[in-house]
Amino acid sequence: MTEAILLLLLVLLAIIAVETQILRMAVIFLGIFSLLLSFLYLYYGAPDVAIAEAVMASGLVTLLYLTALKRHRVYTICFTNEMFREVDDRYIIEGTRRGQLLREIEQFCISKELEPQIICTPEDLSLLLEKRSYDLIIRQEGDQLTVYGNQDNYFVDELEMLIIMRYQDLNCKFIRYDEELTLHEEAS
Amino acid sequence: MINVIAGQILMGISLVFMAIGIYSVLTFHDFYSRVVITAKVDTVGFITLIFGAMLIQGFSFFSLKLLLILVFELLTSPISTHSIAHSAYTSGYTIRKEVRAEGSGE
Amino acid sequence: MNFYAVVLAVLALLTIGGITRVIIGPTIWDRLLGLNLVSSKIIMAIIVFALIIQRSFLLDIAIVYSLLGYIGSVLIARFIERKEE
Amino acid sequence: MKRLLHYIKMMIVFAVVWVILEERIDGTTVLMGALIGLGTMLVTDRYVLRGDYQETYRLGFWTALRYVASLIVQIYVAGVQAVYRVLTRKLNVGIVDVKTSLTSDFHISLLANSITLTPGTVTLDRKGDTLKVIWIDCTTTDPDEAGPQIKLNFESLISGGRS
Repeated sequence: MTEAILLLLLVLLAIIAVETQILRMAVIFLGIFSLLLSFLYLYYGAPDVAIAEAVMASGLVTLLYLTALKRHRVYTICFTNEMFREVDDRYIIEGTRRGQLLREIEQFCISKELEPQIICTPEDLSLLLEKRSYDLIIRQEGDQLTVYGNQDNYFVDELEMLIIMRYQDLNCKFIRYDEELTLHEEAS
Repeated sequence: MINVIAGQILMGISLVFMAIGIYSVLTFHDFYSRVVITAKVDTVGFITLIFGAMLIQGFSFFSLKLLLILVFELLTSPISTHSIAHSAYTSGYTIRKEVRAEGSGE
Repeated sequence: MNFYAVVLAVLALLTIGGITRVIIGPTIWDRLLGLNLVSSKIIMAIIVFALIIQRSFLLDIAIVYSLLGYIGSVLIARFIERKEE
Repeated sequence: MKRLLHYIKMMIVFAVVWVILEERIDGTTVLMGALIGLGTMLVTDRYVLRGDYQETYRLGFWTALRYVASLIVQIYVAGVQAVYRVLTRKLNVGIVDVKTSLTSDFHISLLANSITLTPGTVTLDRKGDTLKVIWIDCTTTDPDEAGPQIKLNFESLISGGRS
């Protein structure tokens, strides 16, 4: 029973770790994979292999992968919705699933070898702008979607092109801001 | 004989605690409440299971090693919980608007 | 069926629950929480397995995991956090 | 002199841990453990923790014992309360500031550790002597009111041994 469950989980985790596109999640899946693998080694009567797997999996391999991932810059996208007052799972799932836009930006980041990270928060726009730790802020009010991008950012031109080309007929605007937090609305 | 039965009862209790922890992780709707609940329930389950195993085993090197594991776990488990919660907090995961607004207003 | 075998099976079932949270978790911190849960479950499974076959050297692996297991989650947590400048 | 005393104390601890790991108790094993402990401490003093750290990380033996006993009792109370909250689904999660009167870093981190382990709270962040805490039953956001309910008696327990 135990053996069957753990072996099935092992296969499942291996497939997920290969298939996922966000690399930091793959590191977590691999961590769990090697935990289960280590227990199975123990179960089949090889404690020496299990202890080696334990040391390597939790210490060495995680460190190695994370050091390798440092070459990928993290692209932080902040999603805020005026209607919700609390953050919970429903907010995050609906917010990220409903918007085709977020999907596309994520795909764009992956194609540029950036690591997309989406953060959902219910806070006001001015607070978010002051924090300066987000590369892109997406704000939803009813049907209106507004994208705020930092002017100094390298990818902001291409993103603007993408959004204007794809979403011209929808209620979607792209606004740049600069160091002094003044907003430049695109005239064209 | 009586200590074996008592130890097995303790192990059963710890399984119940951990099952409740997993249930809460699967059904709660927001990250912070999940963190708070699991950190507690999991530690309780761990301690109870180790006490049960020590009762079954009696006084020997086996139970001394179990005590060593218990000490290490008590030291390291809150660190990992705290670092996960801290990472979520500094990255900007907030729960509610009102609490934050009150804090900045005062 | 032996009592300890039942305990091991229940631990494996609980591991399934933890891994479910890891797979569906909407944010990356949920996944890390799941990793934490699964790692403590595996330590307990090692202890129960050592009780079954009555070998105390298996506990060394549990000690190594309880000392090193948290390093993995702390490393990943430090890596993904985004500081306010 | 003080340093020598500290070395001897730590060597006893290391020898006990070594005996437990080796699963054999005789003269050779104890001596081996003490020697390895001494070597570890010398290397640590030389390369890792320079300076007098003995004063910083001091915690009396009886204080530690009382602290751990109280901690385990509180962990069980916390577990039962958490189970009650899960089953009735009464949750009101919020973030509170807590001020502490402890001064040294080591004691503050011990306090944060025990806050994380005890009823319904997880430490988030620390700035100076202010700890940010997630509280599962957030009835008040005032630091003075929330403090005693969150810290329990750990503050006096931790600082008690030092006087």
